[in-house]
Amino acid sequence: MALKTEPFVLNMGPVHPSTHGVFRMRTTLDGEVVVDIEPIFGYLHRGVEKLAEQRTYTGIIPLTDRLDYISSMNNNLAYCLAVEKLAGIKVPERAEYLRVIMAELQRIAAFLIAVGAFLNDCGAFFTPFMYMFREREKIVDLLEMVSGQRLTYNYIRVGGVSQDIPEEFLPALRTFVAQMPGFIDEYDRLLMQNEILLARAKGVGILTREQAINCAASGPVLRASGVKWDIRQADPYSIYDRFEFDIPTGTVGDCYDRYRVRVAEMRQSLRIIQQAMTQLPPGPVKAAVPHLIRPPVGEAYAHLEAPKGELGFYLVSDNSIAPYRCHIRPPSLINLTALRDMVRGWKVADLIVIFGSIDITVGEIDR
Amino acid sequence: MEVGDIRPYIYPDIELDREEGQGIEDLKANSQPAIPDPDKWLDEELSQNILLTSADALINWGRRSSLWTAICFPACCAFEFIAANGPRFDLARFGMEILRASPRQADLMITAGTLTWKMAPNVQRIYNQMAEPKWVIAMGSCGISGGIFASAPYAVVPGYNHIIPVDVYIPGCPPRPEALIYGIQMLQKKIAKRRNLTLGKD
Amino acid sequence: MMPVLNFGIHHQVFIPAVPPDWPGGFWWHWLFFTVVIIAFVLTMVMGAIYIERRGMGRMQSRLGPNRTGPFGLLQPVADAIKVLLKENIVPVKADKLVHWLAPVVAFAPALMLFAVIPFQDGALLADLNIGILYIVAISSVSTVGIFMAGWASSNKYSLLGAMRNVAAIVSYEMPLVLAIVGVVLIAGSLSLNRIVIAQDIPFILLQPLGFFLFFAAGCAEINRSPFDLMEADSEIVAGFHTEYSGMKFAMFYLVEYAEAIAIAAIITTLFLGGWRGPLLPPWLWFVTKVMAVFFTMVWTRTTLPRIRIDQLMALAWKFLLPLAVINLIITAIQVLASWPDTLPWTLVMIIVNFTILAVLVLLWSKFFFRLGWGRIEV
Amino acid sequence: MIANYGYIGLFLIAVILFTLLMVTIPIALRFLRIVPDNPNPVKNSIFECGMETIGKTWVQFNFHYYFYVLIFLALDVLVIFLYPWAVSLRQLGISGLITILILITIIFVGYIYAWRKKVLEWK
Amino acid sequence: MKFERYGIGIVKGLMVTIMHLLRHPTVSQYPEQRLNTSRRIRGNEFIWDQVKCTGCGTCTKACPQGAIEIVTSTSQEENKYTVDKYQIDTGYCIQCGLCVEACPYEALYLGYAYECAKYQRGELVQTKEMMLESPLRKASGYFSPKRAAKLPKQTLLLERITEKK
Amino acid sequence: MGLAIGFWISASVIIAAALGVVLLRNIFRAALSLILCFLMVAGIYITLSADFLAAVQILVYVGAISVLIILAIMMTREVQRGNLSNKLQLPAFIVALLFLGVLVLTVTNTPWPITDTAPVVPTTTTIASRLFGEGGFILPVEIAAALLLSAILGAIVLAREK
Amino acid sequence: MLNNLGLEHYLVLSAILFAIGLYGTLAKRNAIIILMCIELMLNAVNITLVAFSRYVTPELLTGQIFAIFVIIVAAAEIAMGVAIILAIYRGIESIDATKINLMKW
Ligand code: SF4
Ligand code: SF4
Ligand code: SF4
Repeated sequence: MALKTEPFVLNMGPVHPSTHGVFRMRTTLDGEVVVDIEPIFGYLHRGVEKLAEQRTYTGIIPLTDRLDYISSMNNNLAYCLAVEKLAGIKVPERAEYLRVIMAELQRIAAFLIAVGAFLNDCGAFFTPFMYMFREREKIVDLLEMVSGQRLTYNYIRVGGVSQDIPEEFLPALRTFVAQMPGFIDEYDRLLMQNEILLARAKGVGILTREQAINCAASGPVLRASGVKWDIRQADPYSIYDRFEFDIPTGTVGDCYDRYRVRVAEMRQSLRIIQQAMTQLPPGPVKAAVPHLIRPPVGEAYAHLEAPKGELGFYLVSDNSIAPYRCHIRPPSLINLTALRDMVRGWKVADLIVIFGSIDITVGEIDR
Repeated sequence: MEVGDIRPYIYPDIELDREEGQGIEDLKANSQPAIPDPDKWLDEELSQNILLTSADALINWGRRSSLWTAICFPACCAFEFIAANGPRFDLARFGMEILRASPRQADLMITAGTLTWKMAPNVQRIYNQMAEPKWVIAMGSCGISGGIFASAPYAVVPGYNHIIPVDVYIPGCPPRPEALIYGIQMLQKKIAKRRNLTLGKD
Repeated sequence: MMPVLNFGIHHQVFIPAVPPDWPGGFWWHWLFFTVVIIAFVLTMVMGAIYIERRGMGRMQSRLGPNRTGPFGLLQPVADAIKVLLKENIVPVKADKLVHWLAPVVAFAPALMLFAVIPFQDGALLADLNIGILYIVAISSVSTVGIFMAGWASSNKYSLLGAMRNVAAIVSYEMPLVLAIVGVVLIAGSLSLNRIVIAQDIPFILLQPLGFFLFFAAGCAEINRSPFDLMEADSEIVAGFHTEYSGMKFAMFYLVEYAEAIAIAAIITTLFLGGWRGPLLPPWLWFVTKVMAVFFTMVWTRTTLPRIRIDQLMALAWKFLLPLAVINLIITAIQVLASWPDTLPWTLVMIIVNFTILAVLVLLWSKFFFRLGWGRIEV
Repeated sequence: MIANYGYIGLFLIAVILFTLLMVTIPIALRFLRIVPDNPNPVKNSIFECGMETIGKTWVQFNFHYYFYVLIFLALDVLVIFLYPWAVSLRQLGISGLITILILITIIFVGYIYAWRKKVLEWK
Repeated sequence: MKFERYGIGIVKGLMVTIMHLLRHPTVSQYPEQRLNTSRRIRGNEFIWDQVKCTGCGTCTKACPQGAIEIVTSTSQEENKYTVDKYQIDTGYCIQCGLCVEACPYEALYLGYAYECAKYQRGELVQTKEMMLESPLRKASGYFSPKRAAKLPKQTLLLERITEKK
Repeated sequence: MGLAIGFWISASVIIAAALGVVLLRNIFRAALSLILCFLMVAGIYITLSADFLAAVQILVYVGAISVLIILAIMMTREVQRGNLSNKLQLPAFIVALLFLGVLVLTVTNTPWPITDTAPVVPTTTTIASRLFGEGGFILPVEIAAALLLSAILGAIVLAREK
Repeated sequence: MLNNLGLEHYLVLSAILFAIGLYGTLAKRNAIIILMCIELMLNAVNITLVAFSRYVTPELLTGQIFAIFVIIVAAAEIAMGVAIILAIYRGIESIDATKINLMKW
């Protein structure tokens, strides 16, 4: 309005309840309105890419676990794909199926957290988050059963997976796949049509199709803007060309669409798991890979559709036991570039919601 | 509202960034040796087996039954902390479900995640701003020693005990929620041994 | 009544609705009720905290506190002990005096509200014949306390929270007040005890729209979810009490719940028939109803997301306020037609009123105000 | 009637004393060393997500609130008339209703003007 | 006339939460009710077999952390190494299990326990003596199906909610 | 007796608070002092057995007017500059003092036509009938509303963006 | 003295309040403080009105009704006053009454 108010600078983060870790936004506010934000990174810079240069190819896998720590399996898979491409390793059939099952389970878990945290940012007092965490616990149980850890699985290895699944895994997975749609319906009932949520999320933080493509967004953020782009179908890796699934897309590109796309993708992931489970062949789960892998000199880039978008690993080998260079293309970081355009002119509360709807993991951004 | 170009409001802060950087460097230089674990007294206490007065017992009961957690969730361990708070393990049973975003109202800092040097001044500041009595649990190998990232010492603090005194160490990467609850119970035992009525003594 | 302290003026022929002297003379009455009210508020707050944490836990498929004492009943006690013995921090930059006074100013009105609420027939500290107006007036004072807290902390989050609080209270005061007028119209008195006595059928049936408005506006006034913007954890850290620790923080915590209990008690008194009810002793009815209303607040808090500040204001000004005025006029016409006399007519009117509620809400949300898009469309 | 206000006044004093007592208990306990008191410069500085505050803390606020308070003020004054009217509507009869309708209309002209001029919107 | 967005969504949500109030909670009360962890759990301590270990040092090399410290000396008469010092800093180890996978003689296991919190940083370092297997310190079945078969079956949240208490 | 105690307490607090308004250096505190003053004026009304008016006083002054004042303080950023006096400080003081002297002299020397009739309680219904009843103040009420309306419109026009 | 509460007491109180308000209005530089002082004076008037109502015409309550109108006027005044202050502030970035000089503005 005409009265000049002086914008003031407010720190959101690094220790803020809803910045998903240690992300910091130096926001300039005019009363309640966000005039500008300046994201400040590096509060979780742990030197992953540098560390990778000192470790063996196998030793890097635990590092990738901790990149985007809510979708460790996908990170493992992306890295292993890159190494396999680099070293030309063929993965056994059964291992491919197991990888797909694990990756999709992990995807559901990641989306559960993404949606739960988003709803939490909207102010639903932890309830959806708790419900979704309950379902995530079930997935974590399954993944723990095969790998022995609850968060950092270190399961997918170069040339396959580390161990075969125990015999009680498949029945449990079957139960899970049977139960899960009911729970997703329950989440839909809980908040999907809630008037307040609609008011908070619909039309908020619109990222148009052009904007999304221009800033190279990927994953649900891109698909919510109406672009039908999913690496699982656009550039099928592993054995994704054998499965049948849809790519849910949004229309407007607002927070609500991103939320809906994520929920819809959970159902698609269940479909994939269903198919992979029935087709699962017997056989070995790991190709014969030397203990210390020495890929030939060269470089390789492998990417896959992580829950947050396109996750890529770029490896350069100099025929030693450690990569010469390892670069990671984190989807969160790229998606985050759209943040400033999305939030300017909105309220502080919207800033939180929009930020939540992008769904970042700081571990991946700062690396 | 129409938002014009208002870059000028932000960018004079380059100075500020420089200051922050200097603070980080200073802290890094000053905190190379680890802070010793603050519970030497515990052994004495345990060995002498001093009976606590009932007032002490009451106070300690109150303090240990309602540990409110300050928010400090830098990295992956946070998810195990949330899982512990979640519907399966439910820290709320111990009256701990209240997360205070403001350190003024928190009693316990669970350092769930990797601490980088950039983050260290903030964490130290938050720890300093917590109202006493306050406790710290170092969760996960990152909290204890820098864990998997300890070999990148340019970025990662080798353990929270270089920055703030730590009461209980919980190993694991990440520790299971049960392990966390076990650690919290150890902390509760420790609190129960505390002597509060120190009138007369120092 | 024994006039120990003669207030110098002869009592007019106004017959108090109730015998104000049942515990004895003036001083005894005062002492008794002061103690009872303070004890009542403190225990109810403890109960409320317990109910909220347990209930919310169960609704989130958790358990909630169950270790401290039997069934975790002592959890609020433990919290109280801990908070009492916590260090007290006053920031250097803060306005120290105001920082100290703010909890007092915030807490006193919350307790004062209970002075006129009847726990039982005639069992109230002072049966003012402007009882409702007193409540409306006193409740507006607590804004000052919260604003003092936000301002004195010299913290931006606090200030944001305080401003939000002022905005919310200012916006929701009106629907609240106008919703009460409907009840006053039917009861024909401002005294709360009279209003309870007038409720042969609970006014929620005669004033469904009024109840709805009052509940929404009341929740907003005391910043319960979905209107809990001023301490929105995920946005502005801890809102206006970011800088408070120890006992002073506990006071704000208390105020939050004491006000929730107060609003629940007022709703009980105005719309749910207060202490009236069969079989059980009246005070027990009162407590039960208050807790039921409070539980509803917990329930909504568990379920609903938080509304945004401009939507909050828009909801108050463009939805609740016009409806409150319409409700007021309709009630006035009904009262002038002096309908609630015989039973069949009352039944008809109940149905008519519920129809009006449904039609108005639907019409209004269809044509004038829609809460359902990012920006409010009018 | 005045006796009732005597109760209220005394209750007010009691409540304020009680509150002050609650706030001062920790100070008393501080002397017993049960409540710790170790101030330091960092602790007594302002919390802003672990960073130092940038700029002034008492910031100037945007002005939208003013319009809300303005209309609130007008309606609050309306309430002065509404309550006595509501209490004695049965005695006043139709004429009272008409009076108040005119009153509401007058005040609501301002309200509708504000609505139409979009000052009730918060952009 | 569509009746969405007139409070229907809110009512649906409220019904979901109130139904949860009546549902059995999914909590396992940890100190009393313990969940059986996965048979392959990578616990926070190590089990080391003094007899089987040859002191080859493969584990040290496989460990991405360098958390294993092994000092051996050759004893002439038996023509093998004796392990003088074998210690793992569990505060530094990340429980990745690579050392266990690497050990060619199946002499190293991850522990089945996870309750390893300590008051002192120094206590987290596990020495040779502390790592021996005992009934209290079971080894987990990570990379050792034989041991895994003996361990109790994992409790799944998945099943608990269906069976109902 | 009770009335007198009430009066003296309220009166002394009122004067102290009013002095606070003019003397306190911090504007926000001055506003708080003003609020205290308003509250105590409500107390004075009660000693005059004007209970309805007391409630209205709190409702309007504390609930609305003081909020407006605080908002004005928040919006104009003059808090830092403090509560300064202008050059007219001394003349103003003399004028105020003279005025006070004259008033007090007049008040104490005038024979007021005091009646002994007990005040009307409850006041609300009486006020209602006086305001809206036969021969009441209906017209002034409407005019007051119109005044308020014009004030709102004027304020909106003044404060709105041009 | 304690028991003889009379009209004079109220009138003197109101006179003191009015004088304080007057002093503040004349001597203060901050326009908001001036507004606050005007409110003080209006309150003083109200006390007088109610006191007369109580002691002179207790059964008619005319004074109280006048007081209500004064309150309304006060509300209108403060609304306008703040609007004017904000308008001036917009122009000259200050609400110092000594600086407000409309001819130059
Ligand atoms: S200890 Fe492990 S899980 Fe925890 S923060 Fe560090 S790397 Fe992540
Ligand atoms: S588990 Fe991993 S980090 Fe730990 S000692 Fe073995 S190889 Fe090293
Ligand atoms: S690899 Fe196995 S055998 Fe070799 S030193 Fe390690 S534990 Fe011993």
